[in-house]
Amino acid sequence: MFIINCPYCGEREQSEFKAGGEAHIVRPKQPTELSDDQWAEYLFMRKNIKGIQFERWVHSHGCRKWFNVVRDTSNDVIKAVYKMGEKPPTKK
Amino acid sequence: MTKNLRIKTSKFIDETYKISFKFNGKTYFGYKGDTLASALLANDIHLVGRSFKYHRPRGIMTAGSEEPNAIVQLHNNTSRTEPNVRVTEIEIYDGLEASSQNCWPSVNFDMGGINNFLSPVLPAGFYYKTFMWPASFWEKYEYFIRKSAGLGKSPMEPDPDIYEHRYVHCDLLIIGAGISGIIAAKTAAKNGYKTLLVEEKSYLGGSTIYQNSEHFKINNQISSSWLEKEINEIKKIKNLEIKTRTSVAAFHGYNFLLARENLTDHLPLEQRNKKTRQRLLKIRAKKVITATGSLERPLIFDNNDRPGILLSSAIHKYANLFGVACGEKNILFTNNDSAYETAISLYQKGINIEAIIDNREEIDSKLIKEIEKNNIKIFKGYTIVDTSGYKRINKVSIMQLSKDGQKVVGSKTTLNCDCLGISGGWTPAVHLFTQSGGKLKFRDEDQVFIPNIYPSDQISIGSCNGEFTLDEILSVVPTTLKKFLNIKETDYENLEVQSSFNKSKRNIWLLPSDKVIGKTKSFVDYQNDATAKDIKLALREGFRSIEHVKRYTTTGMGTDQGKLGNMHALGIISETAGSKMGELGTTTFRPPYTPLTFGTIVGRNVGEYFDIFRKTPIHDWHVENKAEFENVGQWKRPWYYPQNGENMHDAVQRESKAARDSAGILDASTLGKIDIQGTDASEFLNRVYTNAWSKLAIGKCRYGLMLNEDGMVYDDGVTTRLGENHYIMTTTTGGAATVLGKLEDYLQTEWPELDVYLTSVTDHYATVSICGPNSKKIVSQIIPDLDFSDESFPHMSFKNSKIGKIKCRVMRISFTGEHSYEINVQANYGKSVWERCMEIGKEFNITPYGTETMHLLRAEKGFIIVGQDTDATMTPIDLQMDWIVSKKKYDFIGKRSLYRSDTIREDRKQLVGLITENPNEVLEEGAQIVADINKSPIEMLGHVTSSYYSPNLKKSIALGVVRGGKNMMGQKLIIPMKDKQINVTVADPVFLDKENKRLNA
Amino acid sequence: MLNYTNTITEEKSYSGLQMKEMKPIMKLIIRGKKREFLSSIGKSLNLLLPTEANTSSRSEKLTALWLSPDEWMIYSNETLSSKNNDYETENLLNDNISKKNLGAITDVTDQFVLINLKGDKIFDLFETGSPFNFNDFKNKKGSVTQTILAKIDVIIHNQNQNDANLFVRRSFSQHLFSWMNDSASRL
Amino acid sequence: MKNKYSIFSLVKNAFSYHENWEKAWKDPEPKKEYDAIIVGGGGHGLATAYYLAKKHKMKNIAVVEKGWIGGGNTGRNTTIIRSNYLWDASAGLYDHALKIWEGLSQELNYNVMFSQRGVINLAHNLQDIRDLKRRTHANRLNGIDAVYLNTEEVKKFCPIINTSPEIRYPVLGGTLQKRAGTARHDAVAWGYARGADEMGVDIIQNCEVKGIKRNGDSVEGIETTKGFIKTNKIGVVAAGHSSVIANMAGLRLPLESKPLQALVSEPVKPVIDTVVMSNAVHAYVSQSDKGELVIGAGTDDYVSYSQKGSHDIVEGTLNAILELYPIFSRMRMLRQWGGIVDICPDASPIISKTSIKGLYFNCGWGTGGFKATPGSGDLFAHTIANDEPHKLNAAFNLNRFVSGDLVDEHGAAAVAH
Repeated sequence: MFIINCPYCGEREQSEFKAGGEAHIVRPKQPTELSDDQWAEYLFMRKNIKGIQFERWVHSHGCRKWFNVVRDTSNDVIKAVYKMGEKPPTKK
Repeated sequence: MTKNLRIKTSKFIDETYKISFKFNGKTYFGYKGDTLASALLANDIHLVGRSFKYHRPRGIMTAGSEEPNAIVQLHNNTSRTEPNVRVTEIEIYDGLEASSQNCWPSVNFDMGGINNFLSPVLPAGFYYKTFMWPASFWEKYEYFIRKSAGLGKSPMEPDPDIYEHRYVHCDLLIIGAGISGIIAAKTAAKNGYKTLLVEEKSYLGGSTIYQNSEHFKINNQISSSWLEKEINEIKKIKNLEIKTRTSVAAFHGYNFLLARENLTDHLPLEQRNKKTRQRLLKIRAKKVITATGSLERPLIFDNNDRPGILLSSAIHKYANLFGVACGEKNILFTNNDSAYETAISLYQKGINIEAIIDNREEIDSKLIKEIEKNNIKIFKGYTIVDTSGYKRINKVSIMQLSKDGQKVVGSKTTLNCDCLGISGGWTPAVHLFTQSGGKLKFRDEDQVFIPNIYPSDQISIGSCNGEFTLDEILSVVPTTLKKFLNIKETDYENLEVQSSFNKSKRNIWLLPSDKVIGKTKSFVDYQNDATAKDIKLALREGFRSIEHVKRYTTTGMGTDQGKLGNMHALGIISETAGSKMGELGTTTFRPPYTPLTFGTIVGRNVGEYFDIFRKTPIHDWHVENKAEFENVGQWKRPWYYPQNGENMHDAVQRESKAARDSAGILDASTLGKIDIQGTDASEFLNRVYTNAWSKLAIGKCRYGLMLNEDGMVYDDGVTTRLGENHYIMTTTTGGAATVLGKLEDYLQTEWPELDVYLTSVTDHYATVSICGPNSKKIVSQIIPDLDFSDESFPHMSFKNSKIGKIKCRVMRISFTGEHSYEINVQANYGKSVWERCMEIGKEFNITPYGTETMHLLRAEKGFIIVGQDTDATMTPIDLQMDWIVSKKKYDFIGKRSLYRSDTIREDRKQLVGLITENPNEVLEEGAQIVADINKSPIEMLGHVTSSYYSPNLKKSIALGVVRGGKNMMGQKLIIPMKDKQINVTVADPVFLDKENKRLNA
Repeated sequence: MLNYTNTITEEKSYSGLQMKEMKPIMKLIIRGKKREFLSSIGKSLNLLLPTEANTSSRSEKLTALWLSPDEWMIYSNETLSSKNNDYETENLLNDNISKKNLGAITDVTDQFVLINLKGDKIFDLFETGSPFNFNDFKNKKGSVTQTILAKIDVIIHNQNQNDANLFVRRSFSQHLFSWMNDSASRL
Repeated sequence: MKNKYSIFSLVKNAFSYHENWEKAWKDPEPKKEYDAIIVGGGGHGLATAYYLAKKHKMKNIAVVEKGWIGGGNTGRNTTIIRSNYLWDASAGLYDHALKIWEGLSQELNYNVMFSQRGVINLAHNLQDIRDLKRRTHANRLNGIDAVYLNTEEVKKFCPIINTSPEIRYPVLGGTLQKRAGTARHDAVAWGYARGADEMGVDIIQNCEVKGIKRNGDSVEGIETTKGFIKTNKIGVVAAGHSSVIANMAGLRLPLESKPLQALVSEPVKPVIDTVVMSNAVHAYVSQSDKGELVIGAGTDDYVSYSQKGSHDIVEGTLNAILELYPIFSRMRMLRQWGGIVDICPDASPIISKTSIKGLYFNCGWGTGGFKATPGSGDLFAHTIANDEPHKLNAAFNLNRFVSGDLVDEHGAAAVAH
């Protein structure tokens, strides 16, 4: 069970959050322009990284805000959190 | 008549408090402070159980949670029975009843014992090699294998006890209240750390607290008395919480730990009622100090498993702490000094020691000198090669070890005994450390694994960190603490410590024997009967990895999780395979450290608290009026209202008819309601629904369909425009939470530029839905000052109004196809509104109806229910709802997916109506649909999603999805049931009132 | 005239703990991001919305709880009449906020049930079912948290020493109250 | 010829104190080149190699495993085997596997202890009933032996289930597949390894793949911790680590790897003689031959390769277990562990060629891969040998995520199994 530092509410138990998968997958502005392959890429294909992953979480049982987390998926250590729209921190 | 081996009193035993208990039906006595083990030993009982595979007689081997052999069933055949309880852990209480397990008819004469003679053909993994012929027979073989396996018996009655959880947040958690833990607790708490100290035993002080020897002194006091003073001091410290009978089961990442606090297991049964039996502590600690001590190692030699063979440290503890002698003719067998501590304390208590067998040649520590001074015979450089005595050890055979320790030489000597203490040195209890993700390193000089890399803010101290001797602990631990707690000094600087312990040790994992190994039974895992030769066999058969050997031989898979034998297994593997211990790695220690009761993990989340029970504001009325309820998510919804003994079918027929003929009333409060405000509200709806919203006039309602990004139908409901920038959206009952979550997600992550706010108001409103030709008459009496004329209040529109002084919203929308209204009023007035409707509706035979009737009525109209008529594979086009998919809109959630090569196919499954040849034949929901029954393999075109007998149409109706169904109108299809075939015709899904006349009736 | 029905009828009392529903209490969720929004609220109610996370502010009539950077709950300090549910505060804010497109005002009076707890065992009770760390919270008057209690979402307002308000959605409230009583009976 | 396993060989070897048993498989160093390399020494990978050698006469092949064989999900799963799936494609795939299971011990001369004690799926609400009936009707027409049971029949088949109508989510019915059951997970890996080894397959342990060498859009070999190995056919069966291997080849897969946990109780005498699964109440349980209750939990919702999951999941599972079996309240959890499962958006697997010539993937089994082991190996071997799918795995291609023709088995996967 992680402790996640919600950028708005501070450190809380993992139980208060839900994970939202890989971050920075921007919904295409003009989906109709995309080929089936390109759309599938957006819809289903994932890096599914073993190591440092940028991902989305939501404080669903708290402030209900979405934000980003940098986590090492090989040992679940959280390196950083940052708000939606903010630049991801450069890897340390 | 059994002997009494209770020796001179121990201050931990209250001899004024006699306790009687039963073991295998016979009554015995012990004292307050005894464990079941110490009480049995005091009565000279060693034989307690039978082993798992060979059913060999087994006795008490240890004095703690590492016990592999002496496990019993408590209170057999009662609701409080419990299998596999370690006699070394359970404190005795009046009325305790324990019985041996895994033996029949009795522990003294066990038929299963025959396995011991069959053992030559039952080597490790034998079952992989046989029981294969004839093929069909495995189930029969398996029946017997299962019967002979399995140790104790599962309870067969519900548990009368209560369990609870408690979340604990502390600065520092200290695991283990031995001397190191006590020192740490005092130091940390005095320096302002909010500290929790947990100890699995009922007393504090670990093994030092009964160390009464002159050989171990601190500041010139015997170590136990010194420690006692320390303990009395820490009990006074404010920000230190001490919990005994509390064992840490799991050490997870982020310093999250689970501990079981045992509250009633030591009390007489009659004192337990209504009390919490065990409490699961869910601990979040900023820092953790592990001081879990170490476990003494056994020695591995032929027949090292007989009753009467104990760890030397256990004999020491039984004598000093419980005042019990384990035997009258004791022999000790050791490879290090600690057996001599035992010897000295036995000697001081006048317990006879026949001899000490030490596999070391040159030894001359103070302890040994004292033993020799008291002319107790020591066989130096010797080993035990065999033992005898079936149900209790009576002899050991010893021989001299060769210089390299690989063989035995010379002649065999036999010594008589009734108790053998063995000591193979000590293994740090690093289980919790490794659970937390810590990495170990191997220390060659004394062949132990010790903590190396810490994954979180934690430290290990004392013997679990490889600091075994008193002087080591008192010099190293304070320094470690200062660094870890970053403080200047402790109360333990320059103490004067006297410790006569010499660390020399001759470690031989598998002691040599004069027999070929194939003839020996040198047990490594006592409970599972895994022997050294089994391990060697596994290696011979190519099982190299420690995990393979463990799984093939079942070493370390017992209820003790190999606390005693795992190190020897590793040692034997590395010796045999010629690999280095350090490189071999350890087997992973998995949680829990000691078995954890299911009830404790679950806590109060049982019975009525298993899951949340959501009620509508009108719930009590439904109960008073005998509604049958349906679970919809966590909600309880009225399913139907049986009257004077009606069954469901009759009730639903009556309700449906009434709703269409006159008036029906439904509690729709469970539908999700989301308040949507902001200048971009309309644009937002355009993006989340398939249809267009900008042009919806204020005061109007519209049905909307929501898709997943993959184009499949996700949710639906009616949304009303309350103002220029204000809407209220309704969702399905089950979808409420997920829809709001999904919308927030898009709003916050994809479209942050939109000025839109979403607020759930599901619970704020009670929703009373009244339908039928007389609905208008009823609502207009409830809200007299509102104009209900079709002109001013047409279908799909809404009005704000008041009932008395109470604000309410009235929507004219219909899920039944009838003329109907929805009154939304603040929840606390909902029941009252409902009762008014019933009151006024009396003259129109207003009939409350439940979800079943609602489903029937909407099916007559061909309205879908998301989740029943759809699964995750239906697009709006498949549902023949093309009309709701805006062609003009550039984009909406899921739009792109509708135009993929397989989603535009014409032959997808599509929603259709189904009419049975026989109008009274009601199809089974879920039944499959085919065109050609003889085709093979048979081709299933789809299935029946909804099916009812319609009292209004006087025939059976059904909805279903059929491949290419759109273009099959009028076509005949077959529903192949188990016992018959049903002929159906594909029809328009709208069965009733295609022109929607009734909406304005 | 419509009757008003309570959600939680009984008041419960244990050694060191009393629990009862407070009703009717006006409750509003107010949402907004713009600076004018905050100032306009301040003027309209002469109550400054708390902008620091997990805190609250209070005027003579009203209390405001921080719920998120753009979301607050405002509730009336006193119970109101159940005879009418037309709240001047709501109307005032509708005029000054909603109509001016500064933010959103939503009446949630019956969306939430307010359970008031008094006594020195309040946090012992919470600790049996909430993962939230109350160590600092309990010593900080006015602190607010949204968390989980017995698997149910709750808002807890530490309004005074040994005096806390708990908000829970109406449909969950009876289940939660039953759980709280079960747990309290063994404290 | 390896010595054949039987009661007679056991007795024979007893006289020589079992000193003369041969290695079940050798531990060779890798050759320079193979005709095909299977990446991943779990049940699926070993089975693939076995059938490549046996049915497709490819002898010069190797299985490379970064740890020890069967040490991944094969050795961590709860061993439920059934084929009562909803869609034709799935039913075809899993029943093909089930048919092989029925003769596997004899085929491998290794007792995998396939125990056809039946699997029950419970219904707790009206939609469950519709879904389960829909499934049983489809199963019947697909020739799969699944039947629908009412509450009394459920109780009769498994008396310890609490079928009281008073509980929060009463048991309203269920389905039963009698041919379904469990098997001994380790034995499956070991049996296939022994069989493959005997036909000349190199099983190379402690050999981690570090890279995939490509020449244009076809493969040339793999970089490993034991050096470069040349080959032009690579079959990847790396379960949770599939994406890691795919990334080496510059591919992206529709997978997320998530923690899945399981636990066992202390061993007790036989108390439950079948396998019971419940979607709505999220629990499934069986009892091992050793006597342990084997209980599977659900997956966490985040990607992780740590082989650890969150305690909430375990707690939630045991909540459900005690709801359905109150008598287990005083039983104790002996061991708990986690695996990494690779999950597809439609909860169905991928057994497919890729855009890179000579690179094949068998992945996406999520929580239910063990039951398919023999079928999966057989079909993947076919796909690799013929460079085209068998008709039974044609539907499980990668292209379905582009075209939208998904095989949605969420109904079947709602609870981990």
